[in-house]
Amino acid sequence: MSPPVLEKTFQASDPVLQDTETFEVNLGPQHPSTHGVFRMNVKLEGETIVSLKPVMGYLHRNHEQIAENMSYLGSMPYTDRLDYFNSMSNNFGYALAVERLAKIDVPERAQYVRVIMAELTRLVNHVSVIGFLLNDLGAFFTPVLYAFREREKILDVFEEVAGSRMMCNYLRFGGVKRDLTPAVTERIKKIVRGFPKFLDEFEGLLTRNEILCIRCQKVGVLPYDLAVNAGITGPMARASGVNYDLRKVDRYSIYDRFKFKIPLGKIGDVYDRYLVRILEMRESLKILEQALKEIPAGPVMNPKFAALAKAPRNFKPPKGEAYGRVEAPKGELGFYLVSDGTAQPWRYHVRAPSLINLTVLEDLCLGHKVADAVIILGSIDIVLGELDH
Amino acid sequence: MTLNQNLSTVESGLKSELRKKGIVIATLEDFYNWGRRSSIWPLQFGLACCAIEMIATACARYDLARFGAELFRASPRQADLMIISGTVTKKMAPQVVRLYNQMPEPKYVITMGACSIAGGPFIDGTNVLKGIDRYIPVDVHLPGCPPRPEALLWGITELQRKIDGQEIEKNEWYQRGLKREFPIPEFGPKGLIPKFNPDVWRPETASRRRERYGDPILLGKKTAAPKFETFGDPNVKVGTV
Amino acid sequence: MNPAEIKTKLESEFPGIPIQIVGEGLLLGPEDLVRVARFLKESGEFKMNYLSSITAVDYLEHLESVYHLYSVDQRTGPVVLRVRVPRDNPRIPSLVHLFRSAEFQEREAYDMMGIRYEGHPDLRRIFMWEGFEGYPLRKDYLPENEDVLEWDDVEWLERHGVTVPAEYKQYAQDLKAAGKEARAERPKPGAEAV
Amino acid sequence: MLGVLRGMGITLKNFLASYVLPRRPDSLETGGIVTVQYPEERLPEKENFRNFPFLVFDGTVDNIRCVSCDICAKECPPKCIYIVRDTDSEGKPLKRPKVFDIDFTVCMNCGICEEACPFDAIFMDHEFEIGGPERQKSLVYHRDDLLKSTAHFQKIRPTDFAAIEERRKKDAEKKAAAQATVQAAAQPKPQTPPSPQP
Repeated sequence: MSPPVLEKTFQASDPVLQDTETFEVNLGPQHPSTHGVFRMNVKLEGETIVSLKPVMGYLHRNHEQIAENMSYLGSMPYTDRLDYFNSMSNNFGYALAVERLAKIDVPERAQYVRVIMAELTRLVNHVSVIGFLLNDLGAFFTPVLYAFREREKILDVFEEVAGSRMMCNYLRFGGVKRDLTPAVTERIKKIVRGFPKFLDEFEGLLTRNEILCIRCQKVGVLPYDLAVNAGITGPMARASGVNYDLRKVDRYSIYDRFKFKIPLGKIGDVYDRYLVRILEMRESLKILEQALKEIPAGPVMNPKFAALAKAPRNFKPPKGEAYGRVEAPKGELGFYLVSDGTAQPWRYHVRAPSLINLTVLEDLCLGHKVADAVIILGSIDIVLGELDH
Repeated sequence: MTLNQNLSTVESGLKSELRKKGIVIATLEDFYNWGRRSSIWPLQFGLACCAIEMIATACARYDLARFGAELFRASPRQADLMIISGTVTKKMAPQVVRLYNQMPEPKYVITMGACSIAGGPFIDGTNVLKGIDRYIPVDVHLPGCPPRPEALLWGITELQRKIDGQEIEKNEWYQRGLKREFPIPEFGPKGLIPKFNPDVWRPETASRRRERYGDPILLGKKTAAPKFETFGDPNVKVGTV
Repeated sequence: MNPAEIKTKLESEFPGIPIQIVGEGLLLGPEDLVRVARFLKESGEFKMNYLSSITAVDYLEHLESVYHLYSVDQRTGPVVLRVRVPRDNPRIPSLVHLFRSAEFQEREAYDMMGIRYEGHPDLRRIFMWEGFEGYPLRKDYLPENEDVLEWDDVEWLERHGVTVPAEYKQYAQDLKAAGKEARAERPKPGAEAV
Repeated sequence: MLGVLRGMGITLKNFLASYVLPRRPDSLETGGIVTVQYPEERLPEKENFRNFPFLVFDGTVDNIRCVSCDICAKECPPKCIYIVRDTDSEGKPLKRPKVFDIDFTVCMNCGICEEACPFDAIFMDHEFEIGGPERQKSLVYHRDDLLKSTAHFQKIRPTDFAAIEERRKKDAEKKAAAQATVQAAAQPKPQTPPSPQP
């Protein structure tokens, strides 16, 4: 970008310059506050934003192109790398789409294991996002340290169960890869029991903090109509009062068995988004408690498809199309698959919540100061791997 | 210069003999290297998945600060280590090279994760650069997808070992005619121009992967599209599932 | 509601509209897309006010754009709409003025498949850079071969003071003389494909 | 003002509690996790942790389990495995690999090779201290670098090892029984390898 050229030079006789000129600032792609390699072209009038154009693609890894040349199971580890905070829920969405395509049933215990893992992932995501949001606000690293301390505990569980801290590759079509051992179940129970204490502490640190309130309240207000029209999903939409949670709407997997509430915001500002995430974590803990209590014994893999999981090249779903969507922590994560009856999908499309939630970034930022753009972006909760797929 | 190679003029046997007697001798070089390796300032620069593990490494449990490298600088002008953590895409590669050029000497590069080394699992992607060492030299390659935080710590100790072997007289950044700024690639109609910098990297003569599967792996046999009219049951109930 | 019922509803609303049931979706002509989408969004019966996903699919003979519509208020859906356009001149009216969520997804489909959404306020490439040629998700797209230098690269490198080894230079010159581009190869016939 | 002070109080409490709480890097207490002093101290290894693959041999190095059937190479999502079947002096293919290379610069630790292998020959290792200055020389692992004994496998993953050994024993018994019946019935057929190397 060429530097802005000032047309008239400042003269000593000039009165104090009241009329500032519009100038462009380039935030990113290497910028500590953009959560990765994301770029914003911001036009400023003084410090007020008059136009903001997001520029993405700096992490476009041709996920769809690669998946269309690969066996169905081969794409499973790649979905981990979409939204790398939440590999389990990405797995869940993809497995759901393929199971719908090939009409595979999932045994009871596996459903429970999936729900447990998906909700643990939600905890991981929300807690880290709040940490990063505070980082953007200027609370340098203390909330992130606390958040990552809790995250590590859950990652230990993932590592023990799935084999990797972040890239779990755990779900299989028709079940999950490995059963939960009693030791792991105990560990998860302990984490679930201890988590509310941490949340109380975290909230004590943040929720009533005056600086946080002043910086976040009435900033980046997203009205209900715009949220629906722009296809905003996840905690961001619910902060604006859109009562649309796929766990309640689609009732996929076994979410209809659990009692939990959907927290809704009233105003739709950054503070509401923060609160909705905190409340959602508490609801997730409720689901986890119920699931851990009710989890039945039994197989974790549909015996008909257990052998197919070992030979992905022989897995050829019938011709057809399927659109599977789950409530990922960031919003509605959808997978659109077209099968032509061979071992590779003909079309594989990801409906990435990060990308579509970003549509309203400009609307939210207009009229705010440039420092607010950073926290608005932080509250939208983007992950570049998913945004750019 | 290989790792672990101590080029100090005092014999290491003599040194340890003296140390037993309570005499610690150190050359100026030792001090110099000790200072340098104990305060590596990395660039705060995350690209993809590995960046999260990099943050985890800096957090309480793994605590990068124990190695004197916790001070992540957001500006390349203040950093001397670049941890390339994640996939470098072609759209991002010019910026990475530019950041490298802006870093002051001495500068080191760790490629963290398979993607930044050679494209990793995304090697078949059109927009994925097959290894950042096509444009800039790399000191330590750290494979894994992503490497554990401990692996990153190990990589940093490996880099420290490399720094230990440096000699003031022979340091590259004090030499005349040193070329450590590399031309920044540009966007072309098909990809980056140039595709690689032959000063830094040369392709292998034969790639077994390409011979066998083609490059990239493409739908070798698929030529006919599925006919949608013939499949799918029209009576399928569309509604909430 | 199954596709057949939606089809009859739409036919009674717009007499003479060509609609065909394909799979789980309704195949429309490009010219009917906007009015059907508006009707689905605004009629009290459907209230499909949430456009979840737009996908483009390459079927070799034609390109297809697939829309998944849901209703947030009634919690129903999806209604799947399809529009087919020829490969050489793919033009579909844009839905951005009805659904803001189409904004980035249409740009994505344009970037990856080359479908031009007419009426889109800002139809640029979203992931690849401006000036990139070709559409990477089309089935006939071949990426460049990244291990050989072409003449453009050689010229560029020499302009920037890098000496190019003679054999690379020779190869690039030969390529240019033959009028070829260094594209990726499909696997050899004997080799195993995936 | 009150909220800020309260937050500071919590930070102080955390700071003080770090001296009181049981100090373990894998503690489950709120705020109980402390730093693992990595090169000296290590986190308890998770049995299922997967990093890079290795090849198993029974007893001696010659006795590789891998029969070079090429299944893992085909199933590998990023195609980082390269196998060439060994031949004897007359050029007859043998049931073991001559070349077995894994490109660690492409491998993504997904573990699909381990799942797909029908001969229990390839498993995921726990070793993560891998790296080097040269990507081709130090990061493409060849057959001899990858070979590790069953004892190593037993050490890192005792549960899986026990299950797999039991299954292998049963399979061997079944096979022996089947062979016995076949031998009793007629001349044994020469076995064909599962899939010939292209």
